[in-house]
Amino acid sequence: MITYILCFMLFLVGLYGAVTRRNLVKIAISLSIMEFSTFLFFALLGYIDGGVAPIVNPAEPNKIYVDPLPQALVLTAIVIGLATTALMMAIIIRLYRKYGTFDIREIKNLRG
Amino acid sequence: MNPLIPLFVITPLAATFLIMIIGRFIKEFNKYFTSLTLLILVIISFYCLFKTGGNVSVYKVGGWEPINRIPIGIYMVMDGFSTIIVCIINSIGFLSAFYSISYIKRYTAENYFYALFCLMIAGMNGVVLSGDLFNIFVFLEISVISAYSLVAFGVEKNELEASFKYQVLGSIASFLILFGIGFIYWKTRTLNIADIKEAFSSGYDKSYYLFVQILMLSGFGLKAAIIPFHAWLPDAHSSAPSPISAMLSGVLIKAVGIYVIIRLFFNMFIISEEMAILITTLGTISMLIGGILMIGQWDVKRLFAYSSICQIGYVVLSVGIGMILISRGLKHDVAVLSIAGGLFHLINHAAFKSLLFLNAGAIEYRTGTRDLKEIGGLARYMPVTSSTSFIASMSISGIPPFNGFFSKLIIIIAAIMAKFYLLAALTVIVSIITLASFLKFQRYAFYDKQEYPKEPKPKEVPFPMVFSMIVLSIVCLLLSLLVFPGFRDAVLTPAIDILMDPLKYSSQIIGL
Amino acid sequence: MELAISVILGFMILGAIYSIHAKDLLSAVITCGIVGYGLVICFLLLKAPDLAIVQIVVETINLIIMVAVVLDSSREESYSKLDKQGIVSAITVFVLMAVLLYFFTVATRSLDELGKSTLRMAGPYIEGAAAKTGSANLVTGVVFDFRGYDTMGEAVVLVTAVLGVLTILRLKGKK
Amino acid sequence: MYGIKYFPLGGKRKGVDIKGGKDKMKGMTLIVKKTTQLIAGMIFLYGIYVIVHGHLTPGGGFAGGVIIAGAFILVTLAFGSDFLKLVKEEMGTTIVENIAIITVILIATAGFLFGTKIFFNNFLPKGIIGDLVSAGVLPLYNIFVGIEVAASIFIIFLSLIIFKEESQK
Repeated sequence: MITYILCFMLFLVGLYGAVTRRNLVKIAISLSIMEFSTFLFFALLGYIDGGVAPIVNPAEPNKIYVDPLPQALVLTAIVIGLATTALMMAIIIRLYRKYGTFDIREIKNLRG
Repeated sequence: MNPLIPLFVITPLAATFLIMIIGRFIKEFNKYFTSLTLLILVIISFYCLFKTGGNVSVYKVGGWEPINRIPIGIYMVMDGFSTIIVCIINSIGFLSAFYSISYIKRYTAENYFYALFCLMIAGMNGVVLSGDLFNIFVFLEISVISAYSLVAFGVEKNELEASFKYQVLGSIASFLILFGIGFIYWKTRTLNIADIKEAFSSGYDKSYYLFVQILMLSGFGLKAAIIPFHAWLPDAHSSAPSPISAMLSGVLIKAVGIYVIIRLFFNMFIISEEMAILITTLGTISMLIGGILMIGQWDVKRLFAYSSICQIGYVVLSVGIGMILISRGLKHDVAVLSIAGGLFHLINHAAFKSLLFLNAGAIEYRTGTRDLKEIGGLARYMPVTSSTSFIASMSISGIPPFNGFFSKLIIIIAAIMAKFYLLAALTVIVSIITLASFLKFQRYAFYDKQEYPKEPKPKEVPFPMVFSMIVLSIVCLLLSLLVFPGFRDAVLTPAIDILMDPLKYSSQIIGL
Repeated sequence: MELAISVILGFMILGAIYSIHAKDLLSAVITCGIVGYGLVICFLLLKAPDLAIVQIVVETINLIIMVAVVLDSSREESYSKLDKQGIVSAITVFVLMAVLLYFFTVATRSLDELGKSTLRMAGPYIEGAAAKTGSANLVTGVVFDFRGYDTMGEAVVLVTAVLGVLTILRLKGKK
Repeated sequence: MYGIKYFPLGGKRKGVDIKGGKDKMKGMTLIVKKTTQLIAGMIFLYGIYVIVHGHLTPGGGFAGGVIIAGAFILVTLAFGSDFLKLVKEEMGTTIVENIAIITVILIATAGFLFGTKIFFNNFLPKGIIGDLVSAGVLPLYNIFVGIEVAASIFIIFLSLIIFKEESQK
């Protein structure tokens, strides 16, 4: 159970960073960290004691395999994470060229 | 197996990539093709509404039959509730795309605009028609990622900043949702919504349920901009190009926010009183604070954006009242009435809020500003915009012959019958605040000054924009008909049935 | 097993905290990359080689993109002392984190321990799935056959992001 | 002493800035170019191997696609290219990407049109488990998703470079 709690702590560290940091790149990093913890959480869910990687060898049947479903989900989620990070980086570089800074306190054109 | 269901996702996706390939070589292809595709989707969706609206139809992607009554593939589900939302998505999408034909001419890279627009429609259709939690997440990402890019379509300072804010809060919401899905998988070891309902019914662990429900509520609440999570909405909705604002405000926050919340809480979780009270409170706060923040706005689109928060509060509030009554197990007919009011208001809000944003776009198209202090006297120059926006303003403030009146009336009656007198009073007060704000908008935009202060004088907008606005204002009038029993039975009743009977959804899907 | 993952996770948390607080943005980005590579080891320990391969290459690309953005800039985080608002928000966040952590521990008491999971939806994915899909790699079987619709969605997400990047990196928005 | 001059440590060499600027697109030093020539082909082949064996060994369309994109990125970084070529390359890659993804959708709908009239049906014969040509349509999905992913990531990279070049003018 300690691994799950540590995993959730990693998630909270990311959340803390995303809420308190005032730098665009730091916010992106915090979001990546939240992403990592979510992937790990899914991988932990699929693990089975004594299981082997889910690749069938017809020569040796009747093995215990770990759950392939969470792995498939994480595979999907990793690529989605790459997509969001790329988009966010594009916006960050664009904002940097407009304002000349990564500091979110100086990028406050809009109210509220 | 209704073979029409996957078409809602495949058609816009195929259209996207055809636009990206053919649109490079043939100019003008993109705009007409997008409108044509969406028109076809509108026809199919209304066909589904009137032909198969009442019953639940399931499409098993890949043809994987359940084993031991446990679904193993991804199921697409079309029932009364999702059919309504699909109709809204595609109709508003078609009108916005048609409106864009002239509006988006000012921008570069029209191909990307129409491609992203189709992707957004595909994503929302996918979310609404899905019966699988992780599938909902994937399609939600498609729609919100295209929304992030479309908000930043003008690539000026405001657009980029709004898009960044939206993206950060949206990503946090996505991870909360993903974590919640993992949590549900941990307990139930399945992802199909109907099957999760089955697995949940054995063994009730209160702390676990509360934690999962709060994770899901905050995730989808961020997407729906319910009040503590609303920070991104005014910026994003006011910075985006107007057709996109209409899509975001009229459809997106409903399809990926409110729809999923209602679906999960009614058809997947067991409704508990704590969550019902929490949801009602959030709805009330959204309604109140949205209304109060709306008063001081002078930017037309920001005013509409805050009013979106306020109106979404109405929907959440009335659904929450229904949930409280269900969880206490009393007054079943009042609960039905309350949820009916919420759904009715959801439909109405899609119509009049999209119309208002299209009007704001028309004003901006001709005058180049959104500030109410700088414009005035437009009624003489832009008669269509003026009259349609009058209809929309009266609808949203709840003046009798228009649709907004009936839905608000139903919500108030339901609140009184459920003995929530304070909520009923607040609803009336916020309605008056709305009326005041929209009268302000009408006066300063169209009637205040005799003459428009600047040269050149604006004239009426081009035909595609006029067409969309007129159609939407007619829809605003026609939707009032939904209070009459004949229309209500055809449209609203199947949706309410599927929500009210907790076992109907899951038993129909697994049993089929 | 549980111990090994916990130790790696502990280091990942430390790396994450350092990465959030580092003054130089380049070192922050690289530390974030190291945390990502730590995830790869966890995946290998959890018997998920597919994920390990994808994560290692995706993390590399991620790092390239992030470094490309950071290298061009001043790289310094303009650091100012905590103002009143900062202290208040930090305290709120810490309280919120503690509450969430407490509820997490309470909520997970009745759930399966690590390695004791049962199968419900995934049962048919393992028993005889190779015969059903014809794929020896069960993860590929799940990804492209049982949940192929998800995978199409995922490919579309990537295309959406590409369109978004192309849209955002236009120099001129309006004619 | 002699070799250090050409060693790509990054940062500033004598008067030349590797990190960015117009100079970057002229490519890196000779050693880097030669090494890249040797390695890029191997990386490319490895990516193809991972894609083609996706249904037998760990890996698949996504991993292989990203590896192939990595090979392209390496070549672009090492050899550089002038601005106009980059823009052309980006256009071409976009078309490749779109054709690849539309093929994926076509394969998915192919089961819809014939086969058993079901969306996403694995309508080809399954073959023997463990053979290279087996598992019905899965290798086809792997290949086209691989092309699509490689093209997507390469486009993201190219558009970042192009933006940097453009905005410096």
